[in-house]
Amino acid sequence: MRDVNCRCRMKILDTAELKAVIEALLFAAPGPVRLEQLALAVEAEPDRVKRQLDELEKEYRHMQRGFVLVELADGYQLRTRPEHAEWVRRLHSSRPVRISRAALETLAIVAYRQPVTRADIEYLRGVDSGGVVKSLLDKRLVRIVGKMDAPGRPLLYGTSREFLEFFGLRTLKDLPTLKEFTELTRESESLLLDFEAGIEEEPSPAAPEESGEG
Amino acid sequence: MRDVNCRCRMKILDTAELKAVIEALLFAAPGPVRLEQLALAVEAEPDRVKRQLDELEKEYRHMQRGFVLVELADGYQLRTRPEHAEWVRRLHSSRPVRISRAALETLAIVAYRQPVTRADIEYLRGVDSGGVVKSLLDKRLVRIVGKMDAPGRPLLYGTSREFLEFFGLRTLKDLPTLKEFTELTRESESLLLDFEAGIEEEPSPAAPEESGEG
Amino acid sequence: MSYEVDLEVFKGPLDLLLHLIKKHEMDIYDIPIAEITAQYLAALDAMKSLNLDIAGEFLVMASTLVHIKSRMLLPVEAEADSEEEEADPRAELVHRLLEYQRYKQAAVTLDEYHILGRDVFARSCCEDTEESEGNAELQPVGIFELVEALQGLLREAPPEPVHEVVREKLSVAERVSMLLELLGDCRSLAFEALVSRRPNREELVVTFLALLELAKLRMIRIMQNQRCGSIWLFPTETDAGRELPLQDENFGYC
Repeated sequence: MRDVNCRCRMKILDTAELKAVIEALLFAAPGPVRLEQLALAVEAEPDRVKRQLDELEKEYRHMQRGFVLVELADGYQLRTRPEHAEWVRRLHSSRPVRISRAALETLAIVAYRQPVTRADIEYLRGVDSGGVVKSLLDKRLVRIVGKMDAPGRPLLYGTSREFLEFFGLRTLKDLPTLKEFTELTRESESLLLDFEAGIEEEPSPAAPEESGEG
Repeated sequence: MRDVNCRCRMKILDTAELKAVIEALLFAAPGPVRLEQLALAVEAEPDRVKRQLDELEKEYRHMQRGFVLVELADGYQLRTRPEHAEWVRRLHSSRPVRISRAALETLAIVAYRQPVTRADIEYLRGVDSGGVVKSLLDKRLVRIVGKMDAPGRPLLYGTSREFLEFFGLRTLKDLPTLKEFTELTRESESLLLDFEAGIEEEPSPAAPEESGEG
Repeated sequence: MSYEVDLEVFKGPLDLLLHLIKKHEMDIYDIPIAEITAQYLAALDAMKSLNLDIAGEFLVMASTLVHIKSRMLLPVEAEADSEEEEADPRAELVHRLLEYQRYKQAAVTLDEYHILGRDVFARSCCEDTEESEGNAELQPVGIFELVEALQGLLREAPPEPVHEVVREKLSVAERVSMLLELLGDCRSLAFEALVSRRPNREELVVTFLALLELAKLRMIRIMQNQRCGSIWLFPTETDAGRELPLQDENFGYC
């Protein structure tokens, strides 16, 4: 961390700047913030902070702004106006989202170990993956390729044509072999080789019903 | 879904409201938003939207507000002011980002010389850099952009979109040219010529065979 | 110790060399190789006396310096008369030092940027909201990211059992209520997560009996996806008496 970040004594904020800092804190906070937390963070009396919160609240309400300040059970929070909900929703649905880490992990497991059950995925990821699998199915990146011949007959998942398109692959054979990634560390090398054992051959898209896993 | 969400025709926004809605969209978006996405969401011409973005940008900058509008590789985003960093950090739940000098050096090399192999990085830094590269990959600041067409087919690294976001850059061109850093005499410049070949042009984000990302 | 260099600070031999060159005001284009070698070796000695581990790179550089020094001592060969400059054994080292210096300074410049999460902050509420945006279009990603994700995953997998349970006497009833509590807010649970890291026989037996009780009460479903595979528990829907057919639709999603 640079020097500038280490100054431990902080100046006392004048009123206008106090308001700006409070706005910044509310803006960056992941959830509602209590008055006391704010006061502690800005080193000002709660009363003074409260006055600025009221100012901000009024300002947002009267000026035409994109958000308002609401007081909730566990503190203050900036929120978009209910009148704007429809536009916000539109943006959310039109905006291509970044694929989540969870989805990427799940896709990777499905791609390299297909056909694979949800339990396999969860074992490897260590967390419940129902939601992710479902969303990948919805996006058609993953498809059901059959059922396992085992108690409960769990579904088997594999990758879809859309998966290939999404990653710009012609066929599953174009998936880079995991070995190609082993140069980074010795340690990951052994992990990857373990993992890959058994799928050395082309990961065959779906051999449902009979496939008892590698 | 309730009825209210289904109205498909939306009113045309007057200028003041357009600005407020754009503010709301920027506020609610989980990441940078492109001009076109905003225009699509508010059903207005990009030009009109751009004008309001400029207005907002000026407003935030001149009025004492808690955040500013920045333009990044992936669009526009609201961010707190650097002057407020210390206060925000105090309240912020997650640990502040720290980046080591080794990581910065490696990032600089990747940014200016991409696509680059790990061996290149290690030659330039004079130290083993596997660990740093791995951690930068984990943080997604660096990505694998392909493999070099050479014996051993070593992986090639480049910077990611997250790299630009991390440093608040619109494009790699916004990085100062390396030359600005040294006062080189004319003779020494010729010494450096072979090193510089290829980076004098805009550091182009790698177009190797297996290009990731668009 | 005459070396009041902050040894921790040096990121490598090039860094140390640059420091020495600057400190002793040497001309980087005409490095007095004997002197720099002496300084460099003295610095390594200082490190040794502080019991610092000296990374191999530092030693390699030491031998490089010694090698250059010995070559400088050789008489200039006749064949080199046309291009004396090229024959300078220090040339490559100078290249590397200058190059390194540029990136070192570029790193300093990067450090001065307003870094997200350190100097400036964006809204932090909305990370990974992907689940809620069921049909949103996805941004394209490269295939390498897929493999990177996998690699990261493998580094941690398979997961360690998370519950360390301490108890003196085990009763099946207690186990049952404990399991119910554990299952309360998950949609599924691995059997391994129910027992401590090195379960003894008693613990295993009691846990198993508790599971059977719960299954009999139809409060959980027990599944195993392959012989010898891990055992998974799924709490059933709240009304415990109802029979739940094992339909596929039931298997996965809520």
